[in-house]
Amino acid sequence: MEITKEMVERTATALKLEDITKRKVLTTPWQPKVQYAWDDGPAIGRYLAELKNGRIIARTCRKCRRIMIPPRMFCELCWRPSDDWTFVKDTGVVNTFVISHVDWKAGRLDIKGGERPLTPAVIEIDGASAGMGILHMLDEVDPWQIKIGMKVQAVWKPQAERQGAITDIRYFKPLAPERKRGK
Amino acid sequence: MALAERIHRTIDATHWRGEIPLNYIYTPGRAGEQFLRALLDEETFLGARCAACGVTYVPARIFCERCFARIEDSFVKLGKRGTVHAFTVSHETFDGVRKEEPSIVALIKLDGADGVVLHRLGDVDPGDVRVGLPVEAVFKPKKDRQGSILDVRHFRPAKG
Amino acid sequence: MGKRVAIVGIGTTGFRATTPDVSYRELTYEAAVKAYLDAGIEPKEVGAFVATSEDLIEGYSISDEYSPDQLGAVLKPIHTVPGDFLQSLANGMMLVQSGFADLVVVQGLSKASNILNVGEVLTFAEDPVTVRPLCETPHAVAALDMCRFLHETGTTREQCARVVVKNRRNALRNQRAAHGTLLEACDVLAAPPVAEPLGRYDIAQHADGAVVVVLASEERAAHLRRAPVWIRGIGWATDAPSLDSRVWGDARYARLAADMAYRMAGIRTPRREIQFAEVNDEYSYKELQHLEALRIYERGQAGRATEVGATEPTGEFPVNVSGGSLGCGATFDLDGGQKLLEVVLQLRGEAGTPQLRGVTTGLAASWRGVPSATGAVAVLSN
Amino acid sequence: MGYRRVAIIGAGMTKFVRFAQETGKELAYEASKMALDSAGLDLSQIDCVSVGSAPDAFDGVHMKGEYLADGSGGWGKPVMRNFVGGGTGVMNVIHGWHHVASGMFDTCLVVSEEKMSSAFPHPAGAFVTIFDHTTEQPIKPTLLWIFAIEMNRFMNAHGYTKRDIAQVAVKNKKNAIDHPCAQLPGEITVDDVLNSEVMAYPVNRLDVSPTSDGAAAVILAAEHVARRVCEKPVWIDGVGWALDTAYWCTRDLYYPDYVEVAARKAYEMAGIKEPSKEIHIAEPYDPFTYKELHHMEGLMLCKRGESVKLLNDGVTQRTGNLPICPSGGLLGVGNPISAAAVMKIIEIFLQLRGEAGKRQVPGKPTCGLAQAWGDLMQVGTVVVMRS
Repeated sequence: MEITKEMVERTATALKLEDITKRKVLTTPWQPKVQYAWDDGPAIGRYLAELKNGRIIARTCRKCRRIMIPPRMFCELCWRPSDDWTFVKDTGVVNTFVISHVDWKAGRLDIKGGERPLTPAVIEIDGASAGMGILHMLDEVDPWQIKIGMKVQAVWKPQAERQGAITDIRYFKPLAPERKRGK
Repeated sequence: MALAERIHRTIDATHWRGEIPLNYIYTPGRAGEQFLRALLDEETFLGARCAACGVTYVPARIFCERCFARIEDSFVKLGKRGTVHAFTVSHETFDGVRKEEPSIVALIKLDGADGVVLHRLGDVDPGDVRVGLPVEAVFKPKKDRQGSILDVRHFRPAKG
Repeated sequence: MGKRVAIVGIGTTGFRATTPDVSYRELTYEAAVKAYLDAGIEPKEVGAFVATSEDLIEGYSISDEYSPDQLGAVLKPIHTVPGDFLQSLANGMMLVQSGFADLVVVQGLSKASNILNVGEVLTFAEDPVTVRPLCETPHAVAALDMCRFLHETGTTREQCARVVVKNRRNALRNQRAAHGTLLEACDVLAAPPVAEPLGRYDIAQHADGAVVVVLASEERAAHLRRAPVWIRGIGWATDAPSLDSRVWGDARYARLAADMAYRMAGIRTPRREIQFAEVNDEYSYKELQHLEALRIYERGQAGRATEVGATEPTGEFPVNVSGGSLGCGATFDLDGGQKLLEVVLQLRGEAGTPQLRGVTTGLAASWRGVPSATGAVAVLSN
Repeated sequence: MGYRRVAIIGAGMTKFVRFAQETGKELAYEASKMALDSAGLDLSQIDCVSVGSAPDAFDGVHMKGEYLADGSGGWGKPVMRNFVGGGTGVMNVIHGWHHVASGMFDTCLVVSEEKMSSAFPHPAGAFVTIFDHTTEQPIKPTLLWIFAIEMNRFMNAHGYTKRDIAQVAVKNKKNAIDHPCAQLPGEITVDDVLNSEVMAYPVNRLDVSPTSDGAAAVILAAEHVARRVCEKPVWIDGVGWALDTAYWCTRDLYYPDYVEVAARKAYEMAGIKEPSKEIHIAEPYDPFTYKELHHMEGLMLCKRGESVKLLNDGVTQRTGNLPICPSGGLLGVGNPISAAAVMKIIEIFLQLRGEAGKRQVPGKPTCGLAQAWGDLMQVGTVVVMRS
C-alpha cells in the first residue's frame, strides 16, 4: 500500500505563525519554572574551585595514563577509580570551531551592524592527554582567521570576579605569534 | 564508596544551580479547539461519543482510546450539570506554597458523560461537599472568557 | 514460555534524603561497581545496558546522553527507558530472551534532592490545556483518587495512617532507608493537611540513591558465582493517561500489570504463592489500593489486614518490610528499583535486620507517581 | 545465533509541518491509526506499544510517554518508551523488536511523535540544556554549534568543501518533492545552499533540516503472525545501537565510531559482510547535509573520505546504484526528531515492497538500512531490513 497525498491530507493541519500569535486558533501558554541545584561531587567541585584560583585541574588514570579533563573520579574506559589530581596548562590547540551568527536562543546576531560572530571551539588543553578538550569561546581574533590547529590561551576574569565557574575563563585567544594575524 | 577519594569537608560539597529555560504555547488540537469554543460561546461542555464502546468522553476527542475508532463526527453537547465524583480540599499551590484559603478541587461527572472534568468547587462550604453532590458550572461573563478551561470559574451545588 | 532470566548481581548506594558529596555520576558509579563485583563480572562482558531516566527529573533535555560513562558502557549498546525501573528491567529481560545479550545491566538513579521545585515538574506532566491552568497541587490528583478509594471500599483514613506508622517504623531497622521514624497513627492523622484526605505524613518524602542490577540468561547464570534470583514474571501497563477517562479509586494499571506478571509466572492465587511484597506506597493509601489491585487482598480488605497487623514483618503477608517509599524515600522512577532491591535481598537472605525467614517468592510493584496511570510488577523466586 | 524473526507489517505517518494544530496525542493517533489500517489490524490485535519521542522539552510535557500513551493505542496495554535523543526514532523500532523478538509479545505498535512547535517561539531552550549543566551550559551553547563543530572537523579531515556537501541538500529536497508528507521539498541549486544565510559556519540555513511537528508509526509482528496477516512483510534482519562517552570534547568528531559499532552489530546479525554491496538502499540520518555523508562512512557504505565521490558520481541519487535518502530525508521531508527517523524506516519498508510510488527506486531492492543519530554526537541506531 502506497502512502498517498489523499491519505495524509487530514493527518496534520498546518498553521501559520500568525494563526498562533494572532490567536486565530485558541492557545494556552505556560512557562515552567523548573530549577535545579546539581551536586558537583568531588571531581567537578574541585574543577570549579580551581577555576576560581585561575587554574585548570585534571584527573589522571594510572592504568591508561590519560590525563582527563574535565576531571572525573573514575576512568570511564578502564572502569576503575581515577588516581591523582594534576594541573594542566591554560593554553591549548583548536580542535574544531564554529563561526556562529546565532545565539543560544536561535536569535540572529547583528553581523552587518558590526556585531562579532560567536566563535566557540573545542580546545585541546595542553598538558591533558592528546585529544582531550573542552568547549569554550574564542575571541580577540578575526573569526575568519581561526584555523584548526591554532594555539590559544585562556583569558581569565580578574580574580575578584571569579566565582568558581567555567566562565571564570572569559574566552581563549590566540597565543602571541598568531595574534598578529588577527584584526 | 567505590571512589578512591571523597569529599571529607562539608565546605567542599558544592552545587551548581540552573534551570531549563522554556516557554510554551499549546494549541488545544482539533477536538480541543471545539471543546474550548463550546465553553467560550455556548457555556456547554463538549464531549465525544464512541458508539461501539458506549463511552462518552469529555473533553471531546477525535479518537476512542479503547477501540481507536475515529469519533470526530460524534461530538455531543453535555451541558453544564453533573455530580461530584471525588473531591479534595487543597491547602497547597502547585509549587508547594501554603494557601491562605484552601480550595476545593473535584472530579465532576457531567450528566451523560462517562469521563470526569477536573475543576474547582465554589459557593459551598468544604464540610457540605460529598460524593454524589449535584453541581453546575459557573461561567465567567462572556467578555472575560478567553477559550480556556478557566472560562469556567468553578462548579457549585446545583439549584433545584 | 520465554527463556528464563536471572538476577545475578545487584548494587545500591542505599537511600538518603540528600547526597551532597557526590554527583549523579559518582552515585551511579558506586551502585554499578557494587553490582558488577556482586555478579563477578566486568562491564566489558556486558552485552547491553538499559538506563532509566526522565529528563525533567534529571534536569537535562536529553538526559540519556549522560548514561554510559558511569556504567562502563562507552561504545556499548545502551539506551534509556523513560519509565519505571521495573519497565527497564522488563526491557533488560527482553534483551536476554531475544538472544541479543546474555548479560544485561539495568540502572536507575534518583537525585531528587537536586530538584528545587518538584511540584512544578509534576504539574508539567499534566494536560497543558485542560488541567494545568488550574494550577492545583499535583498531590490533589492523588487525593481525588484516595477520596474515591475510601468512598468505594470503606477503607478509613486511620487504616491508611497505620501504613505510615508501619513503614516508617520498618525503615528504622533498614540501614538503606532514609526516613525511618517512630510515629503513632494519631500523629499521622493530626499532621497538617496537604490535599485532604492526604496529610503531610501520608505523602512519602523523597530520597537520593542508585540501584544497578545485572541480568543473565540461564546458561550464563550457571557460570556465575551468585545463586540466581529468577524473574518468574514481569508485567507493566498503562491505564488511561488522561485524568478524564481513567478509573478513579482503583489501580487498574497495577491490576493489568499483575495479571501479565502472574500469567507469565503461572501464578493463580497470588496470596498463597507469594510470601511477601514490596509495593509502591508513595501515598499511604496506595499501599492498600495496590495490594488489592495485585489480588493479594480482596477489594476493601487491605485496610483491615493492615489494622490487624497482617502486613507487619511478623504478619501473615509482610508488606514493605524495607520501609517502602514512605520509609526509604520516594525516588521517582527508581521506585521499582528500590522495591526490587529489597525483594532480591530478602530472597538471598541478605536483607540485614529486616530479614524475613524462609522466603522463596516475593513481589515488587511500582507506580510512576502522579499524574501517571502506569505501574509495573515483578515476581521473583530464588 | 538464531533470532525470532520479526517483520514490519504496517506503516502510517502524518504530514510533517512547522506548526500543527493537532495535539501530540492527535498526531500520534493519526499515524497509529493509519498503520493499523494498512496492516488490516484493529487495536485489540496489538499486544504492546513502544513509544518514542525526543525531549519532553519539545512538546512541553513531562513524562511525555505517559501523555502520548492513549494516542499511541496504549490504553490498558504494556506501554514502554525509549529514548536516545535524536537516535530515538530508529531506536524505537529496535525497541519494538526487543518486545517481539523476546517472545514476550507477538505484535507491537511502534509510535514516534514530536510536536516541537509547542516550545515557543523556538525550542532553543531545550537545546541549550542538552549540554553539561555545569561545565558547558554557562557558555550558552546552541545545538547548531555541535553540528558546525563536527562538520568543520569532518571537512578538515577529508578536505571536503562546503560546495561538495551542499549537494546533499539539493538531492534530498528534490527527492522530497515526491513525498506526500514533505515539509520542505523543492528544486534548489548548490549555489542556493552556499548563498543561504550563514547560521554557524560552516553551516548555512539550507544545510539544516527544519523544526517540525509530526508522527509516524509502524507495526511489528512475529513471523507466524506476519505470514498470516501480511502479504509482503519486511523483515528486521539486523539491529544495532551504541552510545559513546558523554565527554564529547574528548573524541575525534571526524568519524562516528558509535555508528560503526552499531552498524557492525546489525550487519553481523543480518549476515552482511560487504555492506556497500549487500545493501541496496539506505536512509542514513540527515538532519544536516554533512551528516548524510558522515553516516555513510560510519555505516561503511563507502570508505572513509569517499562519500563525496559517491555523491559526485550520482551513485546516491534515487536512480543510482546506492540510493541514499530516496524519501527526501529530514532535509526535505522534515524533522520531527523521532518521527523523522521512523519515516526513514517506513521509506525502506515501502521501497522494499515496491510501494514507494513516484519515489520508487529502480532495480527491485531487497535489502535496505535506516539509521539515526543523536545526543551529543554520540549515539548510532541501525536497522537492516529485507523483503
